[in-house]
Amino acid sequence: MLRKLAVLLLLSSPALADTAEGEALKAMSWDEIVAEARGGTVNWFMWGGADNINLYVSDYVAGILKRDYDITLNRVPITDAAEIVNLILSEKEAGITDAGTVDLIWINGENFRSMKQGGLAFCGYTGLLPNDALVNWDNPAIANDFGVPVEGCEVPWNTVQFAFAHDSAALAEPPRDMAALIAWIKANPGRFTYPAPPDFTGSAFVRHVFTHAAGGPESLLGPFDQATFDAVSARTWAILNEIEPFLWREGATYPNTITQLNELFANGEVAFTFNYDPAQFGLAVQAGTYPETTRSFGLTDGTIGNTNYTLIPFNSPNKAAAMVVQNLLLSGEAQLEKAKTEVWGAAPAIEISRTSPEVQAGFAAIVGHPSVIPAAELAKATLPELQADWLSAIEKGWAEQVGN
Amino acid sequence: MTTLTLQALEMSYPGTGVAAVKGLDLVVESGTLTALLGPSGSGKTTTMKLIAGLLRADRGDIRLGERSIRDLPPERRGVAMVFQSPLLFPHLTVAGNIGFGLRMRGLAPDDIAHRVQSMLSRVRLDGFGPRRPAALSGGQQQRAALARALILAPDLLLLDEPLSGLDPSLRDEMRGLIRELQRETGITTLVVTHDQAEAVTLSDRIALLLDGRLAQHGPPEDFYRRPASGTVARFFGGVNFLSGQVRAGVFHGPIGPLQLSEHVPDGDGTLTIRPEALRLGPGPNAHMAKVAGLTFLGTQTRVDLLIAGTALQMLAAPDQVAGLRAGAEILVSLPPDALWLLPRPPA
Amino acid sequence: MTDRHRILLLLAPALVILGGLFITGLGLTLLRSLRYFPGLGLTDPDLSAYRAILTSPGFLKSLGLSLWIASASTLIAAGLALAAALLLRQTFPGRAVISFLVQLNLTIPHIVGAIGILYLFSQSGSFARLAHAAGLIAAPGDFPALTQDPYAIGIILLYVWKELPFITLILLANLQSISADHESVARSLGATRWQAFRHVLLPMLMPGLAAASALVFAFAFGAYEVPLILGASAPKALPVLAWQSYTDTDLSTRPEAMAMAVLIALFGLLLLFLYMRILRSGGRDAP
Amino acid sequence: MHPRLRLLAALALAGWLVLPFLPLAVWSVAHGWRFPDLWPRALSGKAWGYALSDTAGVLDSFALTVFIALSTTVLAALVGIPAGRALGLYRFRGKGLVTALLLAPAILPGLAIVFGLHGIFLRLGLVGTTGGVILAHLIPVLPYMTLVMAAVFSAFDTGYEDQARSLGASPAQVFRHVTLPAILPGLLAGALFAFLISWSQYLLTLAIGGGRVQTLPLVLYSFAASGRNDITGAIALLYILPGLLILVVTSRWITGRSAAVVGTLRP
Repeated sequence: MLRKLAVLLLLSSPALADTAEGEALKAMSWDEIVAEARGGTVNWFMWGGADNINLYVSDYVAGILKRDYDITLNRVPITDAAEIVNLILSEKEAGITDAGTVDLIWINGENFRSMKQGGLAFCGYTGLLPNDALVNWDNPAIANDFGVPVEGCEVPWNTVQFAFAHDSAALAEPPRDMAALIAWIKANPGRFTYPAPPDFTGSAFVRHVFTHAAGGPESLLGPFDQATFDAVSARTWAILNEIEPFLWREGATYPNTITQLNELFANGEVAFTFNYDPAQFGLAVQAGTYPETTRSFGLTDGTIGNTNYTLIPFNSPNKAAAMVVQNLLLSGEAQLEKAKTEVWGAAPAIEISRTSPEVQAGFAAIVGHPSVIPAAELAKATLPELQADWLSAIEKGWAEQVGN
Repeated sequence: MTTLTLQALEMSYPGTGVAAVKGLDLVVESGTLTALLGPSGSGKTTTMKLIAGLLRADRGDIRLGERSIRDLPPERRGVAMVFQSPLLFPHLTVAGNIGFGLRMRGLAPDDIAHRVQSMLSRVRLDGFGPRRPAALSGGQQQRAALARALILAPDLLLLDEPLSGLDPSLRDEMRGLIRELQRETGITTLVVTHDQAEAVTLSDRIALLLDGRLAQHGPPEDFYRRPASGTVARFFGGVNFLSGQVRAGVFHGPIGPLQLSEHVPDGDGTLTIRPEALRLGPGPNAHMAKVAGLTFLGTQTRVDLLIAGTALQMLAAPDQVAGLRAGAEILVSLPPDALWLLPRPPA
Repeated sequence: MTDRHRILLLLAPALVILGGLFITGLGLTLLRSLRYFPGLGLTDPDLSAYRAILTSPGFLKSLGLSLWIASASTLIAAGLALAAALLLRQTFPGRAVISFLVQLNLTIPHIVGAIGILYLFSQSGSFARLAHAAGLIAAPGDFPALTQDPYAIGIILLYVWKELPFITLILLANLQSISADHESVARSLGATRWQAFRHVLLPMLMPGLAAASALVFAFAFGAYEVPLILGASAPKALPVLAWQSYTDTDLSTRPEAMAMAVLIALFGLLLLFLYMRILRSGGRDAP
Repeated sequence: MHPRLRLLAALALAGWLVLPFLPLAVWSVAHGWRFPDLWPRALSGKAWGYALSDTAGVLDSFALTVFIALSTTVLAALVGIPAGRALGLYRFRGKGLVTALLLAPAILPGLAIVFGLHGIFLRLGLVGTTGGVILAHLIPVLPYMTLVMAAVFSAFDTGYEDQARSLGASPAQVFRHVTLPAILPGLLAGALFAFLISWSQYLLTLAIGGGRVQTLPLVLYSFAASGRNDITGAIALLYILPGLLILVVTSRWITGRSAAVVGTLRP
């Protein structure tokens, strides 16, 4: 009875363009793949908290897909990619190998590691995308996602680098390196805090302290090393516990999410916020959330940069169409569009020098938002992202030693 | 023992602008069982709630004995009320219900239990104490409600239509119980009813309320024999009214002269006679009447008469009028002591 | 067709849907909480997931927090609802407006109310700003932490806001069926206004109040989105903790999530049992 | 109660009920509203423009949420009317157990069953489908519909149906012309609550919809969680609109007796 009912309900849902068979696709030419993709629907699960980004995807990207490829792009807003990783995991566990819910995810870091390790990603196809030629796979920051080799399992979308923001009207000259920041925190009680890991951004802040405690990133590169971790983490927890009494609410509690920290910053409760994507500062000023006088900065001892990607799950029933979406996202025109300040201000994941002269001219003509530190400026001091195993250890250690 | 006095009592419901009680004066003698009788809308329930303190009077005074209770809260008036439906508290046992008022006064539980026990037997509910009200019959519930009020030995007991919710067979029993308990305790009791038969059989005195005013107050017989007005007479089933003049102790009306038994001053007036007071055959004030119709009512037969063109009604025992047919001419007498000249309204 | 067949036929669709989905869902949760998970190669049921959560301070703190949220919300909401129902029973100008607002509240999803409460009571919210304007505080941090706070004040405020009207409506419906004369009788039997309320009206309202409170308690104990928005980072309300364990990318925490769900279900069944008892004992005056 | 005290209490109650809507309404038109400003720096229609735009997907979510709630209500009525009839008109062995089973999903938190339900629906291929979400919503909705209909039928005299049959009406005609009009007020009250319960589901939709069935509460939370208070305010107001409309049209069904009939409605 139940099964019958289920079948009935299924029949009423729109027919799926079945291109679930990934291996068959890999044997095709790009033109054949595009032909397969026509009429398909792509369910793209992505963080949905910024109206500008949503509109870029739903207006610009979806518009081209519909017009040129007859592909329907269904943007599915989510708050936490981990839940989607879990969903795909559940699907795999339930034996759903060709009728998954998800066709594309905006992802990186630990979630990518989980997808790759769990065999949940569709891999080995990226070379088929014509615009793959624009990607500099020789750049280790692109070829590795938090130290995990990408290996054709995802396609870069944006490059970002961690930056801090302050209100120049309230604080003219912010501290410029980690030591100065720690000193500033102690001198200005209650004016600083960071989101509790495992919040994505809060965790990134702790990694900056961790790198600072290690005296630089050199000893932390490569696979996880327990002895190094024990030594460095002890110093890290000492620093974090030392500043705890000088934090917001005297460190008795931490914000849950970066959103809460942003809220504290917007209302002048703390002096700094930070983000992995400095373009967010400009978007927040445009939305009226942050004051116009918001400015952003990096640290002279460097901030962590990384890349975020789009990924096709192994059980996506619309892989061909999802590949077409990925190819479009990589195009010089699409990367230029989202780099525009009023659209998003996101830094490109492709080599601009490999794009057409018009696109190059377009990139050259972009005037940055005054609140967003130019990527080139930040790039002067870059720290590599640690491998995902370090991340897990740091987050676990923080919960036990600092956030208890 | 306590006399209840209502003085120029007035009350109108907010927003209606119409007075429900219009300057009511009434003295209920101590120790009597008085029926407050009236048709629906006459203001009797309002009057009772005013006495109980559930409504506030606009004007006038309410006194129990010498003390004015007009402005006292209900619980300090010494007035207990039994409502039309038993309204036993469903969350309490029968004993809990009966002991409720004593508990509110803070009596010791032992004392309450003792008094409740004796009260239960007085209303013939022995053994029903631990039960829930829902397990009782309608009559038993009404008795429990009566016991709940009586146990407080109030200065004044108010009963709102105590018989109307009961089956005819239970009414006699309840009526008897009320009379008996009232006589035993001597509590001044006011029974509100719309049923004149109930008022007559139950009470020592009747206060008839019409349109928010006291129409007549006295022993039940008076309402039959000496109604204060045509309306009172009609309320008690009076049907025969004759208009005319009184001259030297004789009433001159449409059916001819009628000798009166009492001296009445000369002047215009309306005469009434109960239908059951008319007699067949010769006697004082005898007149020829034509039988217009006969209706068998069971224990009585109604005879519609025409005397000199004027319709009169007579009630007679069925065998008395057994041979009578419509159209027959008979002799009917109107005994002088049954004739009552309605009081003339003050000019 | 006999009555028995007719009854069976009438009930069949509801029993198939609720039985099929609800019981099977509950059963599956139970199996997995016992670590019976053939998909992951777990075929020997054991109680280790229960041992793990019952010995973990995080779980016990969350359980305690959820119990605290449910108890405090229910008590405060029930008390205020009783007052509101007694108020709305009277006639006064503007009563219709308030009755409308009470009903309106019933239609508002919890998540909307939770966001409204957040904007009102957060440290940079409306009240904090009023306090600043009144010169009571200098900075948001001076305002007491009423949302995302360890005592779950924000969550309780939301439930008081949302469930007060719910209980009020149930009480008003009950009041309609309770004759006002019961109070009059009590007054005429010598009960003061307070005694009439305490010994007559309140006991008669009690079954309805208890039934509504049980529903509110169950909801406040098991709701997810309200503590998600208004709760502190630690400890988390039990449903939030369970959902996070369930959606953890580490599948090995799933049996623990399932075990939490089973404990929540057991608690719900206990409340259901109490609720049915209240309904039965309340007789005709119960809702 | 003293009239002035009563007025004060009434004002406090009304204020408390209205209060949470005020910041939502102001935020929806605010551009830049930071501590300690009591009023936004500037007013803007941007949030509303976004929420009401064709491509933002908010309106699609709105329509989807209405569709799911209406479908759930209709299904619940189709299943709940017969079940309510059985419970309201007959006494039978095991009635207590059946009632408990029908009542359980209303009392047990959604979280208690959502994991197991997720597992079942995954296997049935229902996760991520609108049909799956509707089926899942039936679980919390059906108890209310059934219990309301049981209360309605317990006050219904089947003599009317017998009378109609004896006057030559077919069973279908009897239902259409006799039974339905008699149960209609209760049915509408039940339908109203069924709609609202489905309308406000969050966790079940999140789990069974797999994120792909984006109902309004999910969109709302996604903006609330990213700190866009202006858009959150606009969507929140959109979200309460249908309830408000339904209430204005049907308030007489929620009040008084029908609330007593519903009795076990969801907090």
